Amino acid sequence: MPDTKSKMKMRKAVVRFSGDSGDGMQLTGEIFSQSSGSAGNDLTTIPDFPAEIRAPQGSIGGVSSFQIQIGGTEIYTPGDEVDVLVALNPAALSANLKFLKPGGTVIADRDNFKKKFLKKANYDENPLEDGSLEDYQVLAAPASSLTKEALKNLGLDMQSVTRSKNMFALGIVYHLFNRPMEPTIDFFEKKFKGKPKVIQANMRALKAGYYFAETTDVLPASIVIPPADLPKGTYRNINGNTAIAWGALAAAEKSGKKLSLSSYPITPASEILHEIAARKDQGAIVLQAEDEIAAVCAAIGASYAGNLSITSTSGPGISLKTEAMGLAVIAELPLVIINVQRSGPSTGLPTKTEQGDLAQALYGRHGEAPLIVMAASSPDDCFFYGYQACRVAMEHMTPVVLLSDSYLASGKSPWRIPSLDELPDIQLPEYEGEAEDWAPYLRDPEFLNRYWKIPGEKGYEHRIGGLEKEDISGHLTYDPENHEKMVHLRQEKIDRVAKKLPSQEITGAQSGNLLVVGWGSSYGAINSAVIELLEEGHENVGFTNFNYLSPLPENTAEIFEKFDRILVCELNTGQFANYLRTKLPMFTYEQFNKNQAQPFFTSEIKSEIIKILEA
Amino acid sequence: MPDTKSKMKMRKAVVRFSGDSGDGMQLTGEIFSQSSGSAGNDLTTIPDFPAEIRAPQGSIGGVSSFQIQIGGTEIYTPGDEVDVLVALNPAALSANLKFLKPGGTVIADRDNFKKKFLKKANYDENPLEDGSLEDYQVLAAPASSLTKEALKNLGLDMQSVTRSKNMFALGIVYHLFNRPMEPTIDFFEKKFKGKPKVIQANMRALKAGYYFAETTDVLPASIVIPPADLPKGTYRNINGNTAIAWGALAAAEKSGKKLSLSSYPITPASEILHEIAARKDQGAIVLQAEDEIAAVCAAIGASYAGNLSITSTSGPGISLKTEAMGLAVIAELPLVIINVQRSGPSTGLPTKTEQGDLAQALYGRHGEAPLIVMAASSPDDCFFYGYQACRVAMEHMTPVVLLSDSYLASGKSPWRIPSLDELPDIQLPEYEGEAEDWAPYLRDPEFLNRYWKIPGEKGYEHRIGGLEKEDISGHLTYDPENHEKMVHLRQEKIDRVAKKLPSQEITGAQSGNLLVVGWGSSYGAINSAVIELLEEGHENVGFTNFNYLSPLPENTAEIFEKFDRILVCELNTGQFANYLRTKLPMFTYEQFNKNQAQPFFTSEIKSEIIKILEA
Amino acid sequence: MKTEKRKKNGKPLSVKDFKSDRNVKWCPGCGDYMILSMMQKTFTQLDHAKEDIVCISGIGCSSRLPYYLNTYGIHSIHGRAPAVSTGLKLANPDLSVWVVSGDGDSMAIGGNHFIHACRRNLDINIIIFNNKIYGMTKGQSSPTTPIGMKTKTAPYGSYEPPFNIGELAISAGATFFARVPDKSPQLLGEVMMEAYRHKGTSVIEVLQNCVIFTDGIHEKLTDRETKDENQLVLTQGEPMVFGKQNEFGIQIDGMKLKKVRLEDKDSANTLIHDATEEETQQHIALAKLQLPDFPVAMGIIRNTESTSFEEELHNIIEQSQKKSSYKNLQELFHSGNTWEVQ
Amino acid sequence: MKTEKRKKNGKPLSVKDFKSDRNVKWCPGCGDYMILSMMQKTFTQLDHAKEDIVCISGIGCSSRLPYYLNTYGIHSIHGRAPAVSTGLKLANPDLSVWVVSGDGDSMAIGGNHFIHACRRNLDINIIIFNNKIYGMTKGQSSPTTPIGMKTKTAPYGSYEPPFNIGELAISAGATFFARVPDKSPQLLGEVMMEAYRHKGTSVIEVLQNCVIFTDGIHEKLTDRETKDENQLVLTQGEPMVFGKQNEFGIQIDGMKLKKVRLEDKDSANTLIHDATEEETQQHIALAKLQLPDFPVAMGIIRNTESTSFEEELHNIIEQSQKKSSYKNLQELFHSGNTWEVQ
Ligand SMILES: Cc1ncc(C[n+]2csc(CCOP(=O)(O)OP(=O)(O)O)c2C)c(N)n1
Ligand SMILES: Cc1ncc(C[n+]2csc(CCOP(=O)(O)OP(=O)(O)O)c2C)c(N)n1
Ligand code: SF4
Ligand code: SF4
Ligand SMILES: [Mg+2]
Ligand SMILES: [Mg+2]
Repeated sequence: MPDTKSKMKMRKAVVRFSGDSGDGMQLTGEIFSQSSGSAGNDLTTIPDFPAEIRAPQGSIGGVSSFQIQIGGTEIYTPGDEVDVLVALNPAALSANLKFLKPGGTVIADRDNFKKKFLKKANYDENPLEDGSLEDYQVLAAPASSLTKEALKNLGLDMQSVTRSKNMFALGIVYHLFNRPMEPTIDFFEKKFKGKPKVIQANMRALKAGYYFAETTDVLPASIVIPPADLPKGTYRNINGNTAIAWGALAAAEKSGKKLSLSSYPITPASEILHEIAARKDQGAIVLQAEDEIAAVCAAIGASYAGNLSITSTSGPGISLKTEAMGLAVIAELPLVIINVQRSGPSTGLPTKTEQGDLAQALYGRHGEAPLIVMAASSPDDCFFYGYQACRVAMEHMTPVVLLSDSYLASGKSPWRIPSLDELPDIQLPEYEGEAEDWAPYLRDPEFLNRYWKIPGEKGYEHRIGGLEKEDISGHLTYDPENHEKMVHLRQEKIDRVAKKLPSQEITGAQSGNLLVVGWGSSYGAINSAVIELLEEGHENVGFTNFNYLSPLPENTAEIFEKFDRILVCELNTGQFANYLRTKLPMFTYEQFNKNQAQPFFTSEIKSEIIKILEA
Repeated sequence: MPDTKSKMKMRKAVVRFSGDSGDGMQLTGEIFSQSSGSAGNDLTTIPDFPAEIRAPQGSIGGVSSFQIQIGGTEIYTPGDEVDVLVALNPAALSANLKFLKPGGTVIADRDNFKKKFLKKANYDENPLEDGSLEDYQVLAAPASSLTKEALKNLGLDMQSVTRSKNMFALGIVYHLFNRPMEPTIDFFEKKFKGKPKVIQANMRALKAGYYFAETTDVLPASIVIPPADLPKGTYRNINGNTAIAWGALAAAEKSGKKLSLSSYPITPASEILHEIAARKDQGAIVLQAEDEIAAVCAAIGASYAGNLSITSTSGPGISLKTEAMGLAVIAELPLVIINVQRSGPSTGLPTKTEQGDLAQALYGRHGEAPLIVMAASSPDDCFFYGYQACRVAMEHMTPVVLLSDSYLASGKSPWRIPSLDELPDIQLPEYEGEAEDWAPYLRDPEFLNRYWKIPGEKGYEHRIGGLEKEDISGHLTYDPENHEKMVHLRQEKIDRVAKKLPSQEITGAQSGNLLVVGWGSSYGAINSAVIELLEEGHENVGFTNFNYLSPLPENTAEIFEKFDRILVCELNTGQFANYLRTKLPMFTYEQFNKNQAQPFFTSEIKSEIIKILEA
Repeated sequence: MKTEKRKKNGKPLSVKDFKSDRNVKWCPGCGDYMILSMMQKTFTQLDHAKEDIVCISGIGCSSRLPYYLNTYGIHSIHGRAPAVSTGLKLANPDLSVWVVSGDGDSMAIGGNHFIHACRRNLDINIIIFNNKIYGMTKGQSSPTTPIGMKTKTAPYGSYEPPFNIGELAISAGATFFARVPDKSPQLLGEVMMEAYRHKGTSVIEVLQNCVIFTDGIHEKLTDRETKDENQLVLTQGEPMVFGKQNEFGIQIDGMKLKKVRLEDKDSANTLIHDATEEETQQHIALAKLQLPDFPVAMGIIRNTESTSFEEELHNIIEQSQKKSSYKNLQELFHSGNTWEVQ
Repeated sequence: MKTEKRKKNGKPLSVKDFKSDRNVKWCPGCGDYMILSMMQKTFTQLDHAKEDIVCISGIGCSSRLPYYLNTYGIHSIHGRAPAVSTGLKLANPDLSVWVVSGDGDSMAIGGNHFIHACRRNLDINIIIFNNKIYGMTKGQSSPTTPIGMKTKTAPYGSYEPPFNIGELAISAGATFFARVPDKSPQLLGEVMMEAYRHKGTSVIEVLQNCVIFTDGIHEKLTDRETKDENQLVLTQGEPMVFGKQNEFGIQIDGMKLKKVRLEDKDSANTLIHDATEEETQQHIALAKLQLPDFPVAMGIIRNTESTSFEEELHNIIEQSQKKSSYKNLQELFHSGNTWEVQ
């Protein structure tokens, strides 16, 4: 291809595809992600679609968007501000212009900016023509008509033709980013196998867009993002829900256990259930329970039966599981409870994100019922923490709450596919003594976990339940001292897990003025902010992000001591900060909180840090 | 009656009645409480009966006990150590001797200390005869045979005769404490109206015991407890559960609202449901729901309908109510949730006490779902806090969690019966503007509560629900800023309730070395301990007990500042201490915790305080 | 009493009075629209005033309905609408209470509250939008999803035997059960009005089309071509006949029902529908008729008389108030053993 | 396969093998003792080895049972035993799973799990100890408490219509339902054994006497004097007759049952019991027979064939494994679009 434009090198760029719900923006975005991954870029993506199942066409409520940040450097968020906005109709422009950087590029389908649609988007005038976009670079392409032209004679129905304009837009973006079209055309051939017309349509539209961009002069320069320096291996894009599901499947395989999942559907956790339901083809045993209580109880049954047993849900579902989680704690059964947090309280904002369920994970049960709490911090590391949650649950005979959230669940990032060998070993709590010496609550002397004896094992028949029990024998008892012992023992068992956890690490300054603290999914935004600040010369700032919350890593206090000030950033009113105040009350914690049901922006964190540093 | 014994004046004394479950020890204890109340003593009582519905006769597991502390001074607990132990059989002696003070008095039914029963209590020898009780004063009365004698010719069946020996034992205790028998005989006449034989039997047995004690020389001196200096008024004994039920009935009457109770039975909260179910005769609307979820949901329905609506349960039930409590928070409906805490986790020790559900009350819901948390501190003040919980819920349009516990629920203390006039006014959140200006989430500018408009009011039709809503209009919205506003607003509404709460007060030193902090039902033991310490010259110690936990009273920090050290005592692993660390992180909190599923002993608290003072 | 007063004072209400100011956000073509519209229409005919109507829902596409209805209403939590309405109706029996729910909401998570509402026989009206799928959460199986159907949670086809809502409701004690397709607005209106008139728990199953996830699932029943043969529309006191020319009838055969092609001689044996019959067997048998061997019964299958739960409760309250030893709270407080401290 | 292996290796088991070392703590005279003892007896006859038996309960007096049975067992939480057992049985279909529950545990808080267990038809055995009261919490009404009975929560007499457990179970899909008084140990043993043999959810309602709170509540049915007249003991393939001299019989009358005094001529019309009949009407009608107009049906009322839920699921797992595009996890992980970073 002759190269007629000048090239502009950028370290990273943010692209947002937007259009009507029927315009296929999610697929368009996915294809662009794949092509970016193949090009060696690091990336993070996030979809943004209407809460309604099907919103009215052309309305602002019906806009569906997909945002991606790609980079020749490591990418931790889908980006605050957008460099390139694709807007297939006026509603999409209206809803998304606020995200565009000054000077950023708009790629619009001029054909759709007609009266009817302008009105639905509350435009009196056509923004492509009234000068209101003069701070941006605008490529108003006749996407619909050129697509129609390109697809004529194919014998496709009108609707299919119209729908293909998303590929025209993608073609423009490909040209803008100097992307080869071949891998994508290969992809069309795979995806639409047996439907040659559809393959043709997509391909022609893509090419038409590409060549249109090439021949137009509106875009001043094409952008080159060099490949990022990522570890070697095979990669794919993955979202947090799939990654957790796969992590659990991997843990089952590695431990030689069958996987049982019992769940009830709920946004944004349902996809874990969908994925594992489809993974019956890998031997997964799945129950769609009648409600969340049944789900967690069935999971307890499956755990007692000796399977790796998990249950996945979101806030309202967790609230319902509370009672049974207490049973798993006192019975000391391995169980993974996945909470893909959404914005609360109550039904709240069910499609939006928040880190609002930490306190509940820590304290939500009646009585003293300690368990493990951990949190994933990126879509791809959901795989690892999904795996870890299963591992810790089984090795330590304890329920584990794994916190993810809406942002991680639907966002995607590249995941290096590990081989099973790479994953940490899972040492099941096997009893090795004589059958006569065994008892249901006999414990490992080091980690205090009991052993996992399951129905079918002769000579180990035993009963468990929710009543207080004598240590070792497991017999019911009202003895006051025994209860005190058991309360402490159950806590101590959790605390000792810390011995196995990796040390908490710091990015940036290893000691100094300010330690920024995050947990779970706030990682991306804070990490980006701190890296940028370091690059800008703020050498005094360190960042540490917690994945293990209960227990905390053993060196937590050690790290905190090295800094003058500690700033805890989280998407709630300060639940982790409060937890730290109870665990390590000798430090003072400052807070930066956001309760907008959406993730942190890197810029917000940056300016908060600067404010503190300059204060 | 000729007075043949010397009299010993005591400020307070502890009596424990014990026998087989069938021996009527609870009734015996109740009658003694009433007579003590009538004698002007202050008192606190506690029953202690088997977890089984009916344990085998004569077994240690089947012992039923009733403990009472009476005093000529204010009495805050049923007492640590027992002065007088009534033991009607060997099992009762075996189970209860550990509570008896050195030198204390044992009153035993000699007739029951025969082979069969000795064996059931694991005695090889008869302890009344083998010298093992030589450190105590023992009155081994032939209670069964003398009762039989006294009741002969009455024409009662053997079982009824045998059962009357409890009144014989009570007669001995009456003589020991110089109690008049007449009021009790009057009571028999009232209670057993229409059953003259039963009246006779009880009376004769009581008198027989009394005169037996008078003519025996074994008891060295009879005890006189002067009347306590209590506020004037009419008193009765009341347990915590009845007191809460009556508090709610009073709040309904005072506010002019109907009372709706929706509950599901659970130990130790069931009695609140029983009492209000019987109070249909006062117009109470009661639903025994199919489960705790239905109970709280029905309560939400009743609240929306405009009734004073409450739901009562214990730990496992609260765990189930979690989700719906979040709905009440976001919908901003008045609702009282009573948690009569029992010992956890899970089914735990269902008949035993603990303060283990505070953290759950504060943080147990998904998302940010703040509500009011308060706790009663004595059986009788359960009335006031029951009333207050209803008042605050209605005045501030918010769910209120009222924490009681097994200890308060079954313990009794004298309650001065108030007139309705004495109770604080309840100002319902009445909207006073124009109908056109009203909106579902329009708020009181001072306290931020919305107004309570109910079905049937024309022109105020509106919908509420669990989705996030725009302030004032109540319309659903995903707007990020609105969510942030609402999160803060819901918290601020709770915080502002503090403006209406009484100031937190200190017993003992108003400033100084050590402030002992308690909450809820630990009040009695800590208060007794601190009073004794003050009397013993430890002038530097103050005590403050919290009934209002969320929000904390406004002057909390002010109080804490006045002391060098703060010691938080509670029946859990430190939930209130941790909460204080999050709310007032500038102070250092030491902890004294007990996890034995039983209340603090005064002596434990005392020695802990002394240890700290001397350290 | 109250009802009459209201009727007299109020001016006649129109459908517009029951439209809220919120935009209806269901998918274009969704069967929910028709149900909403028939509720609005029905409400104009009630004896209750607008402000005495309360609509309570759980969570789901269907459960969004209260927002679109200008009455009092609660959009509660998933599965709990019957429980919420129980508390509300007991608290104020004068209200007309309508529960709106989905097949997932009422048969999965809400199953317990549903059967207990039926058992208690509270005077409420429960409308279940049965699209045989979880619409709102995008296509998972529900307890009414037919065997073999592929869903997001049953990617290899559903293998769970579904509930028959009518059978479950009647066995749990429901005194009124009706079934109507969303495509039969007139029947729906009639049934709603009867449910309103019926004292006790009324359950209406609406066969509702979800254009996104189960489009056409009720087609065989609602299609113009096939509906006469596939629907057995029941009318009180009328014989159970169906087919384009009413050429088929339902008769009994032991304790089962059989479908017969009517010849003159056996039309005498054709069952006459009696929804008011105490015994449940026949109603259950009707509720269970299924394609392809039988037509599906529509209309009011069961409609029996009995005291409502709230009446029972409020009667007891009244009785016990009359007989109580305590005239008021003070007497209660002072009952039993008290003493004076001077 | 597994079962046979075990049977061969093991020595015959005795009741003692199934007694745990814990003291049984029910009230002296409680009906629960007999149920425990019949379970222990039945377990000696199973094809399953002792270590392959699991007993799961909720909370209540009845639910203490697993502690007294020397098998694997879970004393779970109130109402949830069917849910726990669903997870367990799916995880390991080779186990013999017995759920023990009370009328409160399974009909009140556990109602939803109960009906869903019946619907799914998991191969488990659910024994409900129906003493028509909450025993453990000391005497509150349960959903089977008869109208008029005074309880702690119904001090003026119960006014809630009770559930009929059999009717609810069968309508929810139960393929096996039996009813037995605790005072008929032999019948109980037989029924337990049949429940064990039956593939799918088996529900056994035991009419259990609580000596403390409902003593004598089943007396009319169990009393020597009256039991022949008041019990209709059903036997597969036998006519439904009862009375001291079998002088009464059950016949049909439309879709209802009627009780007749047998004269020679009409004994031909007496119904023959067929528990294996697919249709539910007759079984429901039998389950609903009540005093004083009818005797109460005892024994196995329903016992029909169908695939169990765990079989269905594990079949699908097997099928989908065979047909899967991914031989193993690595293939799954590498499916779709991947790229290499060198
Ligand atoms: C406790 C809880 N669990 C799960 C959900 C998620 N959820 C919302 S609606 C729904 C199912 C809706 O299905 P249905 O009742 O059939 O209504 P439809 O959308 O089909 O009208 C589910 C599972 C929830 N909101 N709350
Ligand atoms: C969540 C929860 N709610 C309430 C209770 C209290 N509770 C324990 S057993 C029981 C009822 C028992 O009745 P039933 O099932 O009939 O058994 P029975 O004791 O009569 O055998 C109740 C309400 C509990 N343990 N957990
Ligand atoms: S998803 Fe289905 S049920 Fe929900 S609104 Fe759309 S069409 Fe209606
Ligand atoms: S209370 Fe009743 S059911 Fe419970 S053990 Fe005693 S007799 Fe049995
Ligand atoms: Mg549905
Ligand atoms: Mg019972």
